[in-house]
Amino acid sequence: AFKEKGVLTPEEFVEAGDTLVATCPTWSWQAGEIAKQRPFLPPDKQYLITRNVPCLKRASAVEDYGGAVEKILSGEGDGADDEWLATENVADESAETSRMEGTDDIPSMDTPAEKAEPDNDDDIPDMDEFETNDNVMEVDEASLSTPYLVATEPEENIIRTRTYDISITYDKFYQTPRMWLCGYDEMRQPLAPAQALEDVSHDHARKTVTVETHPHSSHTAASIHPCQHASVMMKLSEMLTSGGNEPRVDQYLFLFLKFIAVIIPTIEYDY
Amino acid sequence: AFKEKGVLTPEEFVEAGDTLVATCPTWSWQAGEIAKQRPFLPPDKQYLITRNVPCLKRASAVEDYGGAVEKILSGEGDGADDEWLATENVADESAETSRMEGTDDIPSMDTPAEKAEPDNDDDIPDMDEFETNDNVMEVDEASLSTPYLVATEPEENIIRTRTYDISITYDKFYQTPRMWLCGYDEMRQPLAPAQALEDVSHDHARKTVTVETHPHSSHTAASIHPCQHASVMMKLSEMLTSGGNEPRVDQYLFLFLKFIAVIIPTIEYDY
Amino acid sequence: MASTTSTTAPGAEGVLQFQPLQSTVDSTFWMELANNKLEKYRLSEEPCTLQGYYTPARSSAVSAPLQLTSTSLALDGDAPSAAPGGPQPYIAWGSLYNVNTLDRFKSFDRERIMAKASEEIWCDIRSGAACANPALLNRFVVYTFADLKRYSFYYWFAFPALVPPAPMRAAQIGSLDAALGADLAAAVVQASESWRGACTDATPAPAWLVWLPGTNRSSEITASPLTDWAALQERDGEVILAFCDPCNLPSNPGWPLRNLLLLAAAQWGSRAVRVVCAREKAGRLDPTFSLMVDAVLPEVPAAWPAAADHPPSQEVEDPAAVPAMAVPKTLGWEVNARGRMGPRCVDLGPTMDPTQLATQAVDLNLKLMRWRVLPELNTEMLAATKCLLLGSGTLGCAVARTLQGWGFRHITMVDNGKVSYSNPVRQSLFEFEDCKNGGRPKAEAAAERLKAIFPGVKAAGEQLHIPMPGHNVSPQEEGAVMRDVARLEELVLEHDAVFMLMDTRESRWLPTVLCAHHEKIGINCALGFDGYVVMRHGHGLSKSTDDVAEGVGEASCSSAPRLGCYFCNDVVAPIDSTRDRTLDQQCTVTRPGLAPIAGALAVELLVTLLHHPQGDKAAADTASSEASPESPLGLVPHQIRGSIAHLNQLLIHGPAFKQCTACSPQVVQEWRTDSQRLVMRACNEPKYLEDLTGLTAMH
Amino acid sequence: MASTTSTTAPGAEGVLQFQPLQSTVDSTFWMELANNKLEKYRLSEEPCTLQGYYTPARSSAVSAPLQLTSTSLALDGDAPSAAPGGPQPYIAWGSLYNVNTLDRFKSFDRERIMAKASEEIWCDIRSGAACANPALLNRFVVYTFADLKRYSFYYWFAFPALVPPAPMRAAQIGSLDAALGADLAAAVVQASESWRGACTDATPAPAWLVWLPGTNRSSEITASPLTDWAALQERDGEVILAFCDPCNLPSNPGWPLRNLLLLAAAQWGSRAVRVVCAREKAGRLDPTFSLMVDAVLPEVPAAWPAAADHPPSQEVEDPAAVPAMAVPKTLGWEVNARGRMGPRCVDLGPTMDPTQLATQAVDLNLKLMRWRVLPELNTEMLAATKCLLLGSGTLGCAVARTLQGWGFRHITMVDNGKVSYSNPVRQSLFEFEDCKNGGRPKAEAAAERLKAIFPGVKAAGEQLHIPMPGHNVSPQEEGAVMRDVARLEELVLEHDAVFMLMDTRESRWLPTVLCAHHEKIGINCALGFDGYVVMRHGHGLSKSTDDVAEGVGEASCSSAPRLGCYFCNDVVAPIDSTRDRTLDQQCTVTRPGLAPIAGALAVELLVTLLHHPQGDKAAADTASSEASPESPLGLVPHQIRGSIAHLNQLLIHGPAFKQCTACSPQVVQEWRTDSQRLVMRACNEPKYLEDLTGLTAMH
Ligand SMILES: [Zn+2]
Ligand SMILES: [Zn+2]
Repeated sequence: AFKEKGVLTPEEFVEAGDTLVATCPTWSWQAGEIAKQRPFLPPDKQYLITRNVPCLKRASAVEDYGGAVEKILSGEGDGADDEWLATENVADESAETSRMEGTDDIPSMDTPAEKAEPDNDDDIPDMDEFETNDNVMEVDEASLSTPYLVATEPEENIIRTRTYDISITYDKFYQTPRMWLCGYDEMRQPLAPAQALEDVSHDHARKTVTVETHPHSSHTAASIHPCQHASVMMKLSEMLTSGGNEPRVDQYLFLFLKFIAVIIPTIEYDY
Repeated sequence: AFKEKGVLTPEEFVEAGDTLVATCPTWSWQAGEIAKQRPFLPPDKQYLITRNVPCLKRASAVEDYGGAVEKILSGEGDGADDEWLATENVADESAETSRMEGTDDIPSMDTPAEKAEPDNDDDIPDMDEFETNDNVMEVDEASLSTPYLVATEPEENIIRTRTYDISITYDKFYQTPRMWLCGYDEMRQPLAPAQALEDVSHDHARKTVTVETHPHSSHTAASIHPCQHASVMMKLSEMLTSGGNEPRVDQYLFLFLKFIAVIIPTIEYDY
Repeated sequence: MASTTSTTAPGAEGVLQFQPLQSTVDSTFWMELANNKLEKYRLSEEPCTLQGYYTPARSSAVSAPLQLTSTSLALDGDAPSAAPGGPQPYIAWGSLYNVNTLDRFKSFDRERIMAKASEEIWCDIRSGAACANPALLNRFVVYTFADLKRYSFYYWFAFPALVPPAPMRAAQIGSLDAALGADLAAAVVQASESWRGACTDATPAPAWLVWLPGTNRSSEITASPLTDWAALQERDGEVILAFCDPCNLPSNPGWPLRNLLLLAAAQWGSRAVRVVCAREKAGRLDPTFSLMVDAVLPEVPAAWPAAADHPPSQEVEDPAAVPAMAVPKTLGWEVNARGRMGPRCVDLGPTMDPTQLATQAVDLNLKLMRWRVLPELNTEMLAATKCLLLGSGTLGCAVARTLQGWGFRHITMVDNGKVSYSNPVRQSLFEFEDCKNGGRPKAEAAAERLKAIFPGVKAAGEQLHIPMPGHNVSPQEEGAVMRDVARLEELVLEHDAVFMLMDTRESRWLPTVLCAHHEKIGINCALGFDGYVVMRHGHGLSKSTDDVAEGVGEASCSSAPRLGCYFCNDVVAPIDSTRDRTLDQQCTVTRPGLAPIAGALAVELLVTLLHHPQGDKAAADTASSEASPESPLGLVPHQIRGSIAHLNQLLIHGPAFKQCTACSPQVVQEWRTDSQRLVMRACNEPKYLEDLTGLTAMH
Repeated sequence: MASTTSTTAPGAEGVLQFQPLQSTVDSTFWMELANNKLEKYRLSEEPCTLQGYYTPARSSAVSAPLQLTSTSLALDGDAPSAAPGGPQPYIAWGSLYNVNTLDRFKSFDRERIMAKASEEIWCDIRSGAACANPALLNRFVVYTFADLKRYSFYYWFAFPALVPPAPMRAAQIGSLDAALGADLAAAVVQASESWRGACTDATPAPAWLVWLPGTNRSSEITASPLTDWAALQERDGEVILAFCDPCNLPSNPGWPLRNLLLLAAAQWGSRAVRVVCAREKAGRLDPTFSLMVDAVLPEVPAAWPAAADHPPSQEVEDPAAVPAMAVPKTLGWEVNARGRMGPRCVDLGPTMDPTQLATQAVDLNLKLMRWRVLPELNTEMLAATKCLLLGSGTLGCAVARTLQGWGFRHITMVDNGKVSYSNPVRQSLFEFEDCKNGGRPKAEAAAERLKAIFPGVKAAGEQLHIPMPGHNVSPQEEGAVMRDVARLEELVLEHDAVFMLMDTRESRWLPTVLCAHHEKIGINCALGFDGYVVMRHGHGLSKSTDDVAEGVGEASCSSAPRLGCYFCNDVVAPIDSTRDRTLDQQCTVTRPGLAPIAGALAVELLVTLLHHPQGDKAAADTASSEASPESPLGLVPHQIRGSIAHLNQLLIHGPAFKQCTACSPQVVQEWRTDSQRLVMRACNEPKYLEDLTGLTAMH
């Protein structure tokens, strides 16, 4: 039903996942918590994960991707395949202005994140008092000294290099894949789920991000709500078809990740 | 404030109660449960009670009293004092037809009452099994034999002679007396509060009867809701005045009981 | 009431018959007993002293009972609880035997306690103690079992009367004023009142003497205690016995006179005595209501009864308890509520059990609505109407709560989801606790909350996935899906009204088909961001007639055209939710005030419809029907569309659409022919429903 | 991203600098640790074995961390949890020391566990075990404290690196293909991939050898285990050391190479070795991203280190734990989140603590409304607006619930009553339990329920009697009544909007006066049997200007006339409820759907008003304003009157009435002059308010 409705059966999900894993070995199948296994999927192929995916800058810095997708979703677009590719170029051009737009929203999103830091909580001891004067590492000339996390980006961006563990589950209700984001800051401290919203395209994608309990574990994570996935995938399938390519179920996840890449433009996972 | 608004202060309530008790000794002051005493009333004069008041037939048999009162309440009446007395005559004339009307309602009111009888409850042993063949009393010619509860009414009415314990409390919110009915059937078994509604004038009075916890004890009883009392008492006071009699606070309860007698026409308490 | 002015005795020298006392137990007494049992007696079965209260008869209609109230168990002091102002009630002293189990109650040795009481009375008569304190003659016993789980109380009273050697007889019985003349009667009453008023004891003595001057009638009539008997015999005049008579009858005295006359016969050796049975009107002794009895007494020899005559040991199990003294035969067990020999039971559950209290209060509240405003309101019908709520989210919660307010008693909640943290602030049946650990299943949590709100509701919750057209079903899943279909059909059949309160359009399709097939009332409710639609589906397609074959659309032969369903406006089959964003956008956002409004309107629409003479075949009311709606509750429109932003409500109506993909005869016919084929093809074949109904041809 | 094609070493023979490993701990690990702590470890502080996972660097942007997940603690078997399909991650073995208190964590003897780990590594190097299983070189340690009340976890990792006798140096560093040429580099990568694929162990070895054929370059390049070192030395060609390099930097190898090079120096006696730092792109070893390092190693004598050089006992507290063998100095404690030496702390409260979860979820839900539909929505403003609800019955409950739905965070409930058995089916904040034992105070029970629904709300409940005009106050009561007045005024002052939701008309008078005086938003809601009125009061009378003196009625100079209050339509003062039966009938009956509708509309009216640019001075919208309401949320009418029976809603407006007994300048002025006199006279003198406002003159 990929072609007609943009949806997948569980079997098709497994097929597409196998193709993804074979092609991009950074993705792997996970069993997840035994108690949360879904019977309609093989026990060792419950969901897909790729870890430690870098995200060098916030989505607000590369806005606005959303317009083009919005057009497609709303059926206003002409459906040409290159419109999809165009969004990546559009983004860079508009980066300057959107950065300004985007920042309006960021403070409110940061609020829960700040709370997550222990320093703000009176009850939790200040981490200062734990720090030692033991400079063992610093006298070792063979250790790369701090800040040792050097990226290839200009100085001001280094501090914001986050990493994500990205997983894809199967949503039985919507019959589509569903993407989950679990982030870490540059010092590998976990991000509050709402902070992940900073890495989601402002205008379009936040509309569909929710924070929910991951279906295969007990913790909460930001998730792209799948309610629009089927219609978008159907559009993509139509575009492929009109471009002369027959959409194949096993390639569903590649197209899906291509679509998600518009929503989370700065997270550089493989597909 | 009796004249102007039909209400009483707590002090006036005590004064009126003392007059009632002195005039009709079947009424007496009660202290009630210590924990529930109201501070604005003397500890030994919390509420008034008269017990074992007979009620020979159901109100449905003497309907419809309500019309006249309704007229007065709604201000349609001409306010003449004799209109009040007239209701008692009206009642007898319309007794035949209203009995038929009234019975429509009685089954639904009986439902909770029937439930109250242990025979309907599987879990409670049938009282049959307790009955003995010990005929001691029946061989005693000096004992009036059963059914020994002989009333002066014709045969068919005997079985329905109920008795009531009637109490009058002071309602601080409405600043009026409030009447409570606690009934027993002819075998002195307590009535369910809702059964008391059968002894309340159908058309008018049920509108104001509620079942609530008696303010000076822990059990529930039927009560005439006081929300209309003040306005009715004010009307009565006006009628007295227009008849040349100055209404006196200490006679408040007599007028009040006169008014209540319209609502519960078949309960023959003293006043 | 008719007053008795005079009555002749039932034949000269007829046997004097006494009206037995009746017990009346206030619920406050049982409450106090329950408290004492829990906090004081615990497992003890030791007898307790009781004080019972009684008065003279005050009404010709009813006798005065022996009453127990909460103060009857108060052991600290013998003053009754009556406050200043009125006359004090008379006290009878009793013994309470409370047993621990129903079995012990059943096998209770009641004759033993009767024997004990009668021995005490007989001793008091013989010793003269009863003369000094006549209240001792009125001893009573009661044994009880308190079932504190059910607030049920079992009990049996006895008012012991000692049987004299031969019956007492009455030479004359009549009203006091008839017997003495009005003046003398008034004077007797006056003297008795004065004596009672002068009584310095905490409680007045229940029997006394009245001395009538003999030759010199000008002397004052006086009243005095029983102990004056001998002294008064010396004076010129007549000594009359008087007692507080709880009996209301014109030709009989009450029970307390029995032991009193035995005292007169046994102690004073009287063979004839005149007795005033003192009764009241309006709280004062009344000469017309009170009786005068000329009693003829048997001889009571000093040695009576012989121990051999009435050996108490016959009736006493425990030989150690055999009294030292011979005691007359005794009787006095009270009859039960049916007038037979047996104990009584009072069930205070309805006034004490919170669940029953709640049921009564809620019922009464609804009846008040009928009585005060809306005589046509049929609360019983609402209570009996079974409602199925498909969807337990914002709308499901709002609808269920309003149903409870109307007194619906059968509510089944269906949902497939779990309570999430964002739910409780908008879904009024859930709380924070329900969200923890992944969330409770919504339907189950909602049903449980309905019961927590009102224990009298029959609420059930069911986790069920509703198959949806356009949502593919693989061959492996087919079995499970068809089980869901079967369960949904069962649920629809078991209920009278089906509320469609889901958040997707296509999940309403199957319930719509089922309502049309089973002729159930379908109420549909859908929300946008600030607008809502509440509608009722047209009535179902009867199985008995050939509605289906003929097709029932706009051209139906019924008086009004059959009304449309939720899908009747569509020209495409329900496939996926993205096609209709206005009211069914998935993971939609709505203004928080919307669901309570739409949910309440949906229920009000059902209630109004149920009261319409045509029921679900009622024609659609419009705003112009306002003047005289057929339902006593108001308009029954087909659809209500409203907006919070514009604050308006429009009443819209539309007939059933012949090519409707849900309620049309073709679809219902196909369901009746092969429901599995219908569902499977609808799920898996995008164009199937449109082909089936002929919609395709119209494109 | 920009790829590094070639980089020269940082000066010939520069000190080789290794990028330290970073720990990354999945929240599933902490959950598992918390579970184990509760169910297995309890108070034990015995170390546990961990398996950490790492991969080659896969991105030039970030290094690959050592990752712990829920399976890291699984002791049953050493297979990592990765499922079939992808390459297995590499495993590093660690020791977990979980302590019981924060104090023990602070004073933890971390050097002891470091010494233990380094001794094991050194033994494994010296014994050759590390050659056979190079994973042993990557041992790590971590000590933790789990604060399970707060879901906070304190931890400090160390990745022990043994310090060689002299620094290792790099002769050359560059990308593999730059160093070997593209073809050879590709062949090296190919050989390594094959060798890894052929590995039959559960997990691949993290270090291996690559043999490059010497003279006969046509021989195949092969990869083989470290144990082949000696054998390969015999062959013609070059033996290159390779390892899985988690470092992403173009000029540095990662930490695991340190101990591996020490092994080469100490065991093989190597003084120079070429190393492939194997890294991946898209999941496969990549010749461009991988590095080639020409390392120069110090000499490691067989006797090194001398026990005297680095006596481990210096760092080990317990003499019994002193290793038998001399061990090199070790380092490797990880820096904290600030880049300093110190432990880390992770607070999972926000993702684990249900209260924080709920707050996040609810906030996000509201923001979704803003993002998706209504960009103008100011959720922060709503959260900061404090609402006072006078009356906690059907309307109070409905209003409070809808306020919660909109994200209001400050809600104060006021009522004077207790929950009765008939309440919960209509009053949506109460349950059956609240009715027992005479009923809980309504305000308190309602506030508690609001918190049970959403713990983030600041809800309070207050039992308060609101003095009412026409309800007599005796001199003795005056003190208590004025205390109530003072408390009510305090409450009004503390809040921004006041909802009047009582069931009597006259109880709304004092709050109306207070709202006018303090310029608070007043929202009024009243029910009939099937009709409702929802209205906002006109804005208050400013204290700073002379509004009051001038009188602000219809003829106000403001752009729109000030709107009326609930009493503005009356020509009599509120005295008792029997005068207005339509909407204020006491002990009234209403259709159950009414309160949810009116309550929801009242809140929606407030929310819309709060978003209006003029706030509570907004002119009254009418149905004709529909086209372009000034508030982004829609119309802000003055009054909404609706009927369930007629299913209509009318928008009505009326200006403030100059002689209004509640909101007129005369009344507010009198309040400001002497509030006690105003209240007392209003309560006790029937005509007072009418005289004060001049109403009397109009009669
Ligand atoms: Zn239809
Ligand atoms: Zn006003």
